[in-house]
Amino acid sequence: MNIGKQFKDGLVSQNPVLVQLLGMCSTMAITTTLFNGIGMGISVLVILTCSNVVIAALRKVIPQKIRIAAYVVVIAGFVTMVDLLIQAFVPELSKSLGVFIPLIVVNCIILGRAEAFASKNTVPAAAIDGIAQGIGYTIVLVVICIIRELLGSGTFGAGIFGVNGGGIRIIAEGYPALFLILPFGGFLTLGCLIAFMQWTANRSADKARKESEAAK
Amino acid sequence: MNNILYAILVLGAIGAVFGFVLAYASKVFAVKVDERQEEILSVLPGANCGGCGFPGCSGYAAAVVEGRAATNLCVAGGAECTAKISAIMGTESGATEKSVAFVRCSGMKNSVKKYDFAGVSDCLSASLLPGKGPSECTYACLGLGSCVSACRFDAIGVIDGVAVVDKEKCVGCMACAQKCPKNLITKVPYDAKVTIPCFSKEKGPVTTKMCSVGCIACKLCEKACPLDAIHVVDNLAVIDYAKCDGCGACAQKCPRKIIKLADMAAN
Amino acid sequence: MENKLGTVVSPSPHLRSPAGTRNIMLDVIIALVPALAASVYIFGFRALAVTLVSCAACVFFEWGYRALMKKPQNVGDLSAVVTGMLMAFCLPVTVPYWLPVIGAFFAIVIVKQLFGGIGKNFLNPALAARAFLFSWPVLMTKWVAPFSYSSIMNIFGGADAITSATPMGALHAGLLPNATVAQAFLGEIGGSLGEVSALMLLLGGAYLVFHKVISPRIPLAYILTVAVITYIFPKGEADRLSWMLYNLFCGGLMLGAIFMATDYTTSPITKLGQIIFGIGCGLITVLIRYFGTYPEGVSYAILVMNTTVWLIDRATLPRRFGGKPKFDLKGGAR
Amino acid sequence: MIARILSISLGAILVENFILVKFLGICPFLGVSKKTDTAVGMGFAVIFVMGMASVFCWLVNYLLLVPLKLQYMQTVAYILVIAALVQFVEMFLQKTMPTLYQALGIYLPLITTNCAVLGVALLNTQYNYGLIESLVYGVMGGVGFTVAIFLFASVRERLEFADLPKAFEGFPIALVSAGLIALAFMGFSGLKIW
Amino acid sequence: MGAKYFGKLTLILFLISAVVAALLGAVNAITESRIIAAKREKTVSAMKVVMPEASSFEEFGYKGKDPLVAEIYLAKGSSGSIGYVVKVTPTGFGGAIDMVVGVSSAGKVTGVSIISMSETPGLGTNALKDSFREQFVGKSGTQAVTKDGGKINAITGATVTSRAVSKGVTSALEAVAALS
Amino acid sequence: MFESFFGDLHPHDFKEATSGKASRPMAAPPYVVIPMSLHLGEPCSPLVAVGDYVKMGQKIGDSKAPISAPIHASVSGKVIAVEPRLHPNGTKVMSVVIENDGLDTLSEEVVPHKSENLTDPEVLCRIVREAGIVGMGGAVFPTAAKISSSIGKVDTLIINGAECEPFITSDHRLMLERPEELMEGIRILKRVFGIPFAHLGIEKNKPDAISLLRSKCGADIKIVPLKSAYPQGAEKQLVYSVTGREVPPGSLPAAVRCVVFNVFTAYSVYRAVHEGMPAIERVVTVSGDAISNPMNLICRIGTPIERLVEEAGGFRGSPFKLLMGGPMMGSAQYDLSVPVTKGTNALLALTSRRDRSVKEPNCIRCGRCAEVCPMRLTPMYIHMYEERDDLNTLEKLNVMDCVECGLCTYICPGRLYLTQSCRLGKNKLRSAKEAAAREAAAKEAAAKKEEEAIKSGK
Ligand SMILES: Cc1cc2nc3c(=O)[nH]c(=O)nc-3n(C[C@H](O)[C@H](O)[C@H](O)COP(=O)(O)O)c2cc1C
Ligand SMILES: Cc1cc2nc3c(=O)[nH]c(=O)nc-3n(C[C@H](O)[C@H](O)[C@H](O)COP(=O)(O)O)c2cc1C
Ligand SMILES: Cc1cc2nc3c(=O)[nH]c(=O)nc-3n(C[C@H](O)[C@H](O)[C@H](O)COP(=O)(O)O)c2cc1C
Ligand SMILES: Cc1cc2nc3c(=O)[nH]c(=O)nc-3n(C[C@H](O)[C@H](O)[C@H](O)CO)c2cc1C
Ligand code: SF4
Ligand code: SF4
Ligand code: SF4
Ligand code: SF4
Ligand code: FES
Repeated sequence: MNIGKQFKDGLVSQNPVLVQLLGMCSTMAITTTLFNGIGMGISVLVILTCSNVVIAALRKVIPQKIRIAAYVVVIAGFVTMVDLLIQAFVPELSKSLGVFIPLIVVNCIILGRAEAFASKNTVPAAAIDGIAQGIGYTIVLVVICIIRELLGSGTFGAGIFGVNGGGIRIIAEGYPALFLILPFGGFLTLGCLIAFMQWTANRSADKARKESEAAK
Repeated sequence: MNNILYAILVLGAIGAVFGFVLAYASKVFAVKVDERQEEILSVLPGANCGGCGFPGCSGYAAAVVEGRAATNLCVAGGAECTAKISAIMGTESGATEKSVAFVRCSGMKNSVKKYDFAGVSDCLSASLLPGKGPSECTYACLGLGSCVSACRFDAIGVIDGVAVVDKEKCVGCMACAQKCPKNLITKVPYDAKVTIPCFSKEKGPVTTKMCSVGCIACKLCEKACPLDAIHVVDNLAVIDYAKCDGCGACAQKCPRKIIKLADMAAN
Repeated sequence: MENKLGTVVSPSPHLRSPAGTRNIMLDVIIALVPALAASVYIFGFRALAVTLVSCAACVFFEWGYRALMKKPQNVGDLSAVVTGMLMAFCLPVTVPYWLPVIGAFFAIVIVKQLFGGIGKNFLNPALAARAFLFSWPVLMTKWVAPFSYSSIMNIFGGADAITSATPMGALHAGLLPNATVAQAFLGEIGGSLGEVSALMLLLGGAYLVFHKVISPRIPLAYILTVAVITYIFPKGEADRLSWMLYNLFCGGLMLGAIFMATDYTTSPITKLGQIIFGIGCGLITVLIRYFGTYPEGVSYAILVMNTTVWLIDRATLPRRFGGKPKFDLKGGAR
Repeated sequence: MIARILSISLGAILVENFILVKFLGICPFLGVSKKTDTAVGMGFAVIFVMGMASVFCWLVNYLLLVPLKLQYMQTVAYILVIAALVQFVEMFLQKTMPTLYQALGIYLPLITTNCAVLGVALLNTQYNYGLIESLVYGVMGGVGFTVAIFLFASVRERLEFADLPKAFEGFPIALVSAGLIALAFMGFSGLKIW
Repeated sequence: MGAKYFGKLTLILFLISAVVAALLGAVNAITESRIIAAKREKTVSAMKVVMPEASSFEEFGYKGKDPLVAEIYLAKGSSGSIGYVVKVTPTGFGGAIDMVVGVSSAGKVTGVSIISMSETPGLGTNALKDSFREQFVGKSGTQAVTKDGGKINAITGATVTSRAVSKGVTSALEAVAALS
Repeated sequence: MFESFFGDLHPHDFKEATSGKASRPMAAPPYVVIPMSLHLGEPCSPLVAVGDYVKMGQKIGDSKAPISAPIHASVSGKVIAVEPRLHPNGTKVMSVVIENDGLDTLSEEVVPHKSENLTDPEVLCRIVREAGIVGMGGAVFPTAAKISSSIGKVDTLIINGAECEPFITSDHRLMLERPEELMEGIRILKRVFGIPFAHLGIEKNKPDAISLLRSKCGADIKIVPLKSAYPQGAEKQLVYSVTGREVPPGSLPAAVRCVVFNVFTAYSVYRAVHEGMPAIERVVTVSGDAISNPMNLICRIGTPIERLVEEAGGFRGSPFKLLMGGPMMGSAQYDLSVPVTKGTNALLALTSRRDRSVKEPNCIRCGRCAEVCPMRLTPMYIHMYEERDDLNTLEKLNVMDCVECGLCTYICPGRLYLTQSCRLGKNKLRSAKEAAAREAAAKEAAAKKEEEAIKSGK
């Protein structure tokens, strides 16, 4: 087991959003405020880790044919628990994430990791995988949220701080590009983010190649 | 507490029912599938993300087994996954001797130019022009790089008007050769020590007029070779790599100095 | 060594028609001038200023993007100027000058050049930019009455003129506007900068058709569809004919049908396809005007139909010469 | 009733399109849209499953969960129903109707983890739809998905000829295009006929 | 692979489901009351905003036909009933708007508060602002935006939302009027 | 020079430079180069050797292949070389070079066919074949082969006097200067096919030819004025304009019971029958803005084109392109030594002023190419899919139908090389098909071998 590599995978090389392109719906639908992003990110992190652990623990018991059904029940169980807890203790978050909390069940990241990793690895490894992937997810979510909230609403951290939880206003009202918090903006922001990532990857690959050629 | 009991009963019942149904279905509707498909499915991430362009992991697995898809399409699984799939499909390149592409021309800069041309920058297109292209030698490389765009490994480039293969990068897929309208690109062993970059089948005097580095079919090389590895066929010297040991006798004798030795070419 | 003749060899044909991309774009610009003149007459010089800013920004971004990406320059084809003019034409005259600049960035960089530039984009850049500029709905819906805004000072002044209702707002509510049909036709109404004078737009359209820059198929199919539906189903208590006429002359229908639905890159190339495209635009326009939240549907109708162009073209490839009719009763589809 | 059905349909297809407005089912939308033929296949499979899921989940909800006051278990129950249903249908088709399976079945596994399916079940409950309404909403939501993915696939086919910056090749340009299509579809927002 | 296989699959899925259900039941038992309380708290605090003098609210059956009206509460002050609070759900730009309207015994609006809305942020959500909502205080009768000939100044660029809120207030006033 | 409005189907025709001038017979050159391939099909083998003396009209090359036509000496004199020489198609072709003795001694073979039964198709076919007549409209398909393959299958005889390509007026001049002979040639063809009357299609931009021929023709030849629209003279389009019948893709006009001959072909038939003269001469339009004195020249087959340029006063300015044939379908030349062939209807020299190609062609999807394509193809899609080697789609786009008329390229404002894309597409599709056929044959052969091996093993 290589914790470093697992984290690197989760954060960069196998990042669930930017590289594996999983869990697109919530990534685009709810990333309109930092508050949403952090809430969603943490929820997914918790659920992913818990379900990874349970599935890894049960991996020898569950027969192939009812694998999906079984995983789904486990995941859905955790999702519902988190949902109920959020409803009870952070009702504002529940309000703004709406149907996307129960939809974490079908967030491809969770089932994907269950199938790809947890069902083949030990409990501790699965736990670390869950945390690494969850953090990778959360970070990307937060980045998208910050961009969209800033350019779309002109604020930072609405719902977390500021007067009446209105966030810190950075762009005066009437000037932000409203559409960035609409579906259109979700697609556009994520598209540009992935393009940016590919660009940096290409550039570093180019650099590496040039260096190796120069070395020759 | 009743509430929890109901919950257990209801969800448990649903679970049990579906467990039974699925067990039943899996028996009644069992269909034989290629074992490799199952195997591939098991190494795929199972994310069903569709990134491969196929409907889900099993769709992709089936496509690979049926030979409809390459082994490296899974975005989520990455290189690791590709390696495993290749292993299952047994497509790893065997230990055959490596061969690379080689362009049999030293280029238009050495040969007489007939005319300037305008139009699509594409070798096939130019080869369809009157006179089969702007070079006096109708066998010459057109240098428009149709082969270059065919290469997926960035292994071939046009330098000074003639296509040149970088044999370190070349994997010998010969995609470039298919594109060359002049059929200039051929396979040579990776460690070929002697090469002849000419493809002119014109008679000697004609070639002499057209090109300063063309084979004139004088047969001096043929006579010089101690191993009977070089022959002039159709007015063109051709090396038999099975016999050639790279002694370079032919190159020394060639009056036009067109036979290239590997260590010379490196300079 | 060169041959003695020194002629150039190229595949046939060896003649090219005089009309290159630049001439065509120049013709479109010429065709847009009457509408621009009308706009300056109706809304004052600010209309001209907005248009110039928009064009300049489009040209700048077109040039800048290609320079930055080290691609061959082709600002010379003037298509960016057309985009700039058309984008300005669907903004209210009151917009602050930074708005068309943002619009130009969106139109040229994101909608057009990102996909490879002229001929490659799948959405109409000017319209997509207009749709995007509704990110600032307040600025995008500040309308002024005709002739209320004609002092030369307004070029620099802010947009403080009184907001006024546009005829589209009235039509949206099922009422007839309080301008006469003639006023609507000539352009003495409120609305976006370049859309108000149906007469001038039709003049421009006639010029384009006469010069064979556009074929009349799309505009006719589009306008006729709207005319027929609005005539058959008038809204409110309006009488059919005037309801239809207001629907044709108010709002962006003429501008959209003549100059935007006909954009080469984002409309079908087959004859049948162009007719289908025009009818589709007409249907969606009326759908949005009648039942949507927005009073005007032209821009969205064209954008939605833009996304179907590839499908339409593929489904309506012309019957090959000497080929069987596409649908003959015996043979079925070809 | 007919007006109601029409209004639900219009809403699900144009106004509140599952993909372009509601953001449900994006993964298959992005994944299976490289070719129009596969996109349509996927679309039909989604229509089918969304319709089935709507009905079955409605039954489970109103016959089991509501009487026993177990609504909080909706998510778990629904997803279990959907997962099992999809798997069952897949096996069933593969055995009994291989041709249909070739056309539809191969898309099915992808659908279990599709937000649109669970989403439609949850939304049916949230909107208090009756059985028929649920069915209509499910099927029409699927039609909306199909329309979106079909248009998107055709745009992506055209994109094959575009001249893109290297960094935008692949998913980024697909996302930008999807965004632009969503922008075009904003024209339908709030459309109300019936 | 026979009965045993069936039994195994059935049992395992049953067990997993049952365990999950049990856990869920437990979590639900813990959170249920809090969730209800949280929801109620939100409504009550909104009601407090629109009718600050009231000390308690009593559910009051609504028998009218107006679909916009969801619930009516009788507001009780120190000296008995001082008016009503009406929960209305008009439809705005992005869907239903949940709001409460306080109506004094005299049939005048004492306040308007929005519990939840899904309007466009930065546009429709401006209806949450005091400056907009306070326009209704003290009004009675039919409310409409100036564009439609009323007295309410619509939020710029969000006429639809403004209309919806006005309609909600009107419905609330009518519902109360129908009570007495 | 005034050019027509763009978007017009009819390129400005530039014909006025030569249409009003009488054709000028040109003195035979000091030597002629006669390639052994002056027709579509198998090349001929030379029948003479270096040093032989040949007479004018003597057969010097022939082939046994069914699709071929014999070749005759166009001057009298000594054969000075039999070797590959540059042909206008850009390859080296076996040619007979004759030094002209200036006497034009007629061969004994050249005698009028008076006595023979001229309505017998077989007789006529023989005469036409022996005279080496090929399609003079440009396709150079052996006319005898065309006649014998169409006999009995056609009910409409169409004579092609459209001459739709810009600049060219050689057919036009022929019609004005040799109307009687032309009519007689048409009548011979008509009789052979047993058709009561023939159609002669002429573009309306030649009103003088139309009225002259109208006044001369009897009831048996119908003059059909045609819209001046390129490519009105293309076989399928002509058949459609005259009869309203569409020739199905991949078929010849005989499929719709029509047969088409160029006017010069008909005239050549007349000469072969009534004078016994084989095809050794033709009218060539020498024109273009880089030619000092544009004119029509009657010249011998085998005359090097440099003589034609000289005859027309030499170049004016520097020629940018030298074309054999019209500007739409002709091929660019790079060497003045190539000879006039049987299909050479024009020699054009253009200056760069008319070159409107650009460095970076870019399709703007204007759809004009599809609008003008006479075969109703979509050249812009063909271009796109050709670039990506998508042969399946190319086939669906019917690329094989393209007649390479060049109109799409002419009209394209983005300046794409669309016709070239079609050519490439056709080329690729053809080679793919050939490869597939070869593979299939190889497979079959292998299977057979295996079978045999099994059999013999048993
Ligand atoms: C998306 C959208 C597009 C619009 N397009 C136009 C338009 O093209 N022409 C126009 O005159 N008004 C247009 N309007 C502006 C409306 O007509 C504006 O809201 C107007 O003030 C409505 O009239 P009312 O105030 O009487 O409702 C548009 C508004 C929106 C939201
Ligand atoms: C992206 C977008 C979001 C919108 N959101 C709202 C909204 O939340 N509330 C609203 O009343 N109108 C909304 N509108 C509608 C327009 O602003 C509409 O034109 C306006 O309500 C009527 O124009 P007016 O206010 O100028 O009369 C939105 C428009 C767009 C383009
Ligand atoms: C695009 C195109 C244009 C043509 N234009 C003419 C023309 O103007 N005159 C002509 O006689 N033949 C023209 N032809 C050749 C005819 O199609 C046909 O080959 C000829 O008329 C047959 O007569 P022939 O065999 O006697 O030459 C053209 C062909 C093509 C493909
Ligand atoms: C007839 C015609 C109409 C055009 N309409 C538009 C238009 O509506 N919007 C636009 O951005 N460009 C327009 N253009 C310019 C140009 O074609 C456009 O920028 C392309 O879409 C770029 O690929 C038009 C050009 C022509 C010739
Ligand atoms: S195409 Fe293949 S064979 Fe040719 S150079 Fe590239 S790698 Fe080598
Ligand atoms: S090798 Fe062939 S394909 Fe490559 S540039 Fe030369 S001619 Fe073109
Ligand atoms: S060259 Fe071919 S594709 Fe182009 S117009 Fe002519 S027939 Fe059509
Ligand atoms: S290829 Fe040329 S003529 Fe055809 S659509 Fe493109 S720009 Fe227009
Ligand atoms: S996250 Fe919604 S379909 Fe994948």
